[in-house]
Amino acid sequence: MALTSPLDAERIRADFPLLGREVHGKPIIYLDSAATSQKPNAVLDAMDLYYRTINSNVHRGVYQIAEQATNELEAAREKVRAFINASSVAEVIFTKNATESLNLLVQSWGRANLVEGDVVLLSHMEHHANIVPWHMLVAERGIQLRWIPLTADGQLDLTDLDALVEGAKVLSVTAMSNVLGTINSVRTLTDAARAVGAISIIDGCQSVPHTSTDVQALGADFLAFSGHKLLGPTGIGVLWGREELLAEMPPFIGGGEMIRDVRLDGFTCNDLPWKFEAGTPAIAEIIGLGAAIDYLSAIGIDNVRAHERMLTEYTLRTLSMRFGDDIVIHGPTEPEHRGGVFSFAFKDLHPHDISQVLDEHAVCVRAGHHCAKPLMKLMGVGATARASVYLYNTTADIDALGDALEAAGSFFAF
Amino acid sequence: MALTSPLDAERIRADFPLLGREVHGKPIIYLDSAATSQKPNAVLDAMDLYYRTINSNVHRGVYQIAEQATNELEAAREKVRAFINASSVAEVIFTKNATESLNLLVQSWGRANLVEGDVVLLSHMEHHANIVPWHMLVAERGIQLRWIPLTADGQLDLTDLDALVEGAKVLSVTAMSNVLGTINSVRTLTDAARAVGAISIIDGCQSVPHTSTDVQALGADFLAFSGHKLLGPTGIGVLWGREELLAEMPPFIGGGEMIRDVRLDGFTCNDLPWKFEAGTPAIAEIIGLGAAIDYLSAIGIDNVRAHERMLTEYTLRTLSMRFGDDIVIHGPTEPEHRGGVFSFAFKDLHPHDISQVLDEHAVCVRAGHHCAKPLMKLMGVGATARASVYLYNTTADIDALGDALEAAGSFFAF
Amino acid sequence: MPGLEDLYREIILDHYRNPRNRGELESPPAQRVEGFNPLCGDEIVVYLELDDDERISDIRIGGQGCSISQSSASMMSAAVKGHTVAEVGDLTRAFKGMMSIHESSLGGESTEPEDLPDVKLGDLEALRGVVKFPVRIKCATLAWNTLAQAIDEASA
Amino acid sequence: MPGLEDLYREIILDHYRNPRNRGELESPPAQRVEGFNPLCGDEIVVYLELDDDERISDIRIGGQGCSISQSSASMMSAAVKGHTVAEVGDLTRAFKGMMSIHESSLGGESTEPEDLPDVKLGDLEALRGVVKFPVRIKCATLAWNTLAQAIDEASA
Ligand SMILES: Cc1ncc(COP(=O)(O)O)c(C=O)c1O
Ligand SMILES: Cc1ncc(COP(=O)(O)O)c(C=O)c1O
Repeated sequence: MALTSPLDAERIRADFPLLGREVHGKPIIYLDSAATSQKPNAVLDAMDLYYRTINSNVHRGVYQIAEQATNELEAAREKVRAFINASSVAEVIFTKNATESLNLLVQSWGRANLVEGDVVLLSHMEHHANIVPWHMLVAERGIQLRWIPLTADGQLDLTDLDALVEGAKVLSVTAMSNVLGTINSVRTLTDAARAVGAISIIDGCQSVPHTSTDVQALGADFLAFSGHKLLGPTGIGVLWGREELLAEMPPFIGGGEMIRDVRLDGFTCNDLPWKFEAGTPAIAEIIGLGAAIDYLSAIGIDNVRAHERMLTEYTLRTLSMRFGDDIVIHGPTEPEHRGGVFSFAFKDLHPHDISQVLDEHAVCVRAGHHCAKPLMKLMGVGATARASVYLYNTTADIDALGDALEAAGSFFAF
Repeated sequence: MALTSPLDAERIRADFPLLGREVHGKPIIYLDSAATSQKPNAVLDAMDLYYRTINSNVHRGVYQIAEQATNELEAAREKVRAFINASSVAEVIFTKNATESLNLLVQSWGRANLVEGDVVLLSHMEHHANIVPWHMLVAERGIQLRWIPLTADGQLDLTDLDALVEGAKVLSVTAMSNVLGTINSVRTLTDAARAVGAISIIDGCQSVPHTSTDVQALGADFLAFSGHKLLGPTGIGVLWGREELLAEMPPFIGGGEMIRDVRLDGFTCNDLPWKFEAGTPAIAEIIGLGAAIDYLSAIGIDNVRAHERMLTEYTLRTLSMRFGDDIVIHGPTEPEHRGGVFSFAFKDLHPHDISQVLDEHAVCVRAGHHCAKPLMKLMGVGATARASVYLYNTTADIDALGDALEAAGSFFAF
Repeated sequence: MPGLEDLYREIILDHYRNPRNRGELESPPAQRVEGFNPLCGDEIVVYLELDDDERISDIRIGGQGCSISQSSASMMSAAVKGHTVAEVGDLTRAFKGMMSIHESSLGGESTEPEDLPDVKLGDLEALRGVVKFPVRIKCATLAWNTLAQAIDEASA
Repeated sequence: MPGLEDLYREIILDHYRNPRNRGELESPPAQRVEGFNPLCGDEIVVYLELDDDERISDIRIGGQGCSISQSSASMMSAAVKGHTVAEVGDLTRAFKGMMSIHESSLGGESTEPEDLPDVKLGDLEALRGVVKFPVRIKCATLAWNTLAQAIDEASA
């Protein structure tokens, strides 16, 4: 069966300067986009242009470059709004990364609304960013955590969803696993949450960069994601929330920009979204994220998904064909249910050792617990090796991964 | 009297691309470095190089570029350590800006150590970033704020310092006012705090970029500053703290990177400094900050101070000579006691209107409350116009400011 | 490129120098509302009296700020005094419509030109130049937002 | 450029395949301490018995991890068994000295070459190549840090 993609990945690759470099004398094969994506020239140029021509602090300057900087920052907010179909820019809050977005929710909404004994429903496949902030609230408030279990092939086991969600005040789950690649049925989850009056929070770190997101169709109350996995720069994240909820929430970080008035005896908050954006914003990074969204939108996020679906099918097929029982790829077997993230076990090699040999072949994969230690424990492993793809990867990259794995197998052949 | 500077500002200007541009057909005169500084090519190039050659997520990758990225990030931490003479890199925590650094302290140290009625001593010249987080703790905990008053010429009035600090648990003050330019005698303050067993926090936003900082000589427990005012990028700040105190503090933001272990029923924290750095760090921004520090160190921070001292003397003298009673420059009259930040009132013109006319002459100054509304109230104004200088400014810039002010005077002459 | 003359029309400077309806009203009975421009520190205080027909029987303006915010408040006070709440609503929409071009991109409600009430803006027309200086739009609209709040509270 | 052979010496792979002193000791009386490499998930469990002369009378290693962390733990167990706490301290410093080049830049304590105790590292020498792969240094030192903690706790 021929696999087709709507994208011309070769042309796309030319936009990503890092993909043209060599490591250990070989062309780099970057298969770690689930950790962070590469950046197209358009993003780097947008930030560079900002710094070289209009760098200045925003929202307060009357002079021309400060006004331009403010406009570009707010234009980027509008781009994010459109990208996720939020109903207003007031709902788009810039943070430093998805981790801060989730902590903001726990500390602002959580502290204001949760009391001892209240139940928060998470899943066994969550990233530490969606676990540890809740643990902190457990310690502080005595809330309770419940965990949605997984099926053998790494999907959420929703058999007892009704019982699990019963009495919960919050549901907080990832839209796509950064370890298993599993794409979760978000709408089923948010519907169940709403039915019992719980709010729902979606960790969109792995989904927003790779599939189309419509927050109004998602049925969720909040969505968190990071810029650096979305072709954007480091140092920038997003929290989307429904305006009614954001408006009620107390501030998280206090300081300049987020106030309306400050007196010796108190302060009043600024309007949304600025109420949650204290201090000098990550101006260049916000502009860079806007450029990343422009780039992705021009290509079409559905085309990105189609391309990665093709790569997923190719990867699952090729690796099993080449290595048979020597390789175990965790997670769902159907490309339809998963994104382009492949955690695998290979022979009896430790993921670190695999990754070390792969590096000699300029193949970059991640080895470790992927910030999902509870999931590792459930899987009965300490770590996995993980390859992950994005719009700039090709079937040739997967072939190179296969070749490098073969070499690793020989190197450690006892 | 001839004014001399150890710097060749013309040569330095060539390193700053934005300073070569024109606005409204005239060469830009950037006098707003107290809001944010311009960035030298060295900083922009370092970030660009990172993205183009080693962009990858840090601390977890076994492959070469991830290892290089990690090394560069940790090397930048060492540069910051050396720049402020901290005793260990464990004491250097990266945040998104100084505002986050201060909030981290209030929410982590403050919540863990302060109870109802405890006194926190601030000053009347604080930035909102060092006021609002405390107000939030007042609301939550019922702590009490005390305020060090100011003298008529905008210095801290320390006459009653002993009484003010008596019984305080925390002293938190700025090393240099972002409105008045006042350089505070930090050591006097920290000594007084230590004498009563209070911790001291220094807001170094305006001092660290302009004068040499030795945290071991400062006598303080914590220091906060931002990268973007220090020739560095947006999206990066620093919190320095004494290791013993940081080690005792609970985490602020929870997630990846800051953990040692995560289980379904709890987590343990990573070592310092990572315990306070949850989520993917601002990798490019940290590397950019490192490059900024290299640049400043090569020039010599004492030379920067000397240059700005010269400019301060020139500014105070020239503007008074040209405008006599038509101009009032707030703050200390002695260049020795102030940095290169000049808030002024000009005739009866409103700061916005001044700034608007100045912009026509490509002169960029700030107009507003400068995130110091309590100070504005004390000064009996709603806003001031503020010009501020850095190593790349020259006496010619101050002359251009004078010319533009003259034009503003004529334009609004009634 | 817009010049300073587009912004600072003579009539604006006149209202700035000689503000109309400057002062206070005793409150209560008058409604007193403070408005802030959080980014620059401009403050407007509106004192408002509505009579039984929901007509603005008296209005006074306090506060401080730049020529644009103060002259806008002054012109507004002159334009609304003696008018009904409904008429003032139309005037506000018309004024905001004139200003809306950039405000929409900053998250304010934007008003489509077609929906604009057919109202004569008179002196207020002089503020049209402000739209070319987007940072100053908030200066011009501050008084209007504060007035809207005062009317809301007085009618509540 | 360092090659894979510098890292994966034959003797390392041998200890990885055939780990020495693998297992558990009943605790108490043995001291049991877990060590984590927070960044990659490697885990080492050290079971330790000290006799009355502060000598390591028995040691067992549990946990899981990569070839470097496991072989390092295995070699360590062989090298320290039967030795006094003082001798093990010297050995630890010598081993960390060998590894220190990059650890110092990551915030670990660095040991100046001059201060290093004059101790034969034996098989452990095979791990010298790890310093050329800085990310892996933490793998090699995990067992040693865990042992140090176990000794601390056992002597406390
Ligand atoms: C004295 C002072 N403190 C705190 C801040 C806040 O810094 P940032 O906005 O970078 O967080 C600033 C600058 O705006 C400042 O000048
Ligand atoms: C599913 C998921 N959630 C949260 C995060 C945290 O993102 P960040 O480190 O950018 O805050 C990540 C990525 O590391 C992720 O994959």
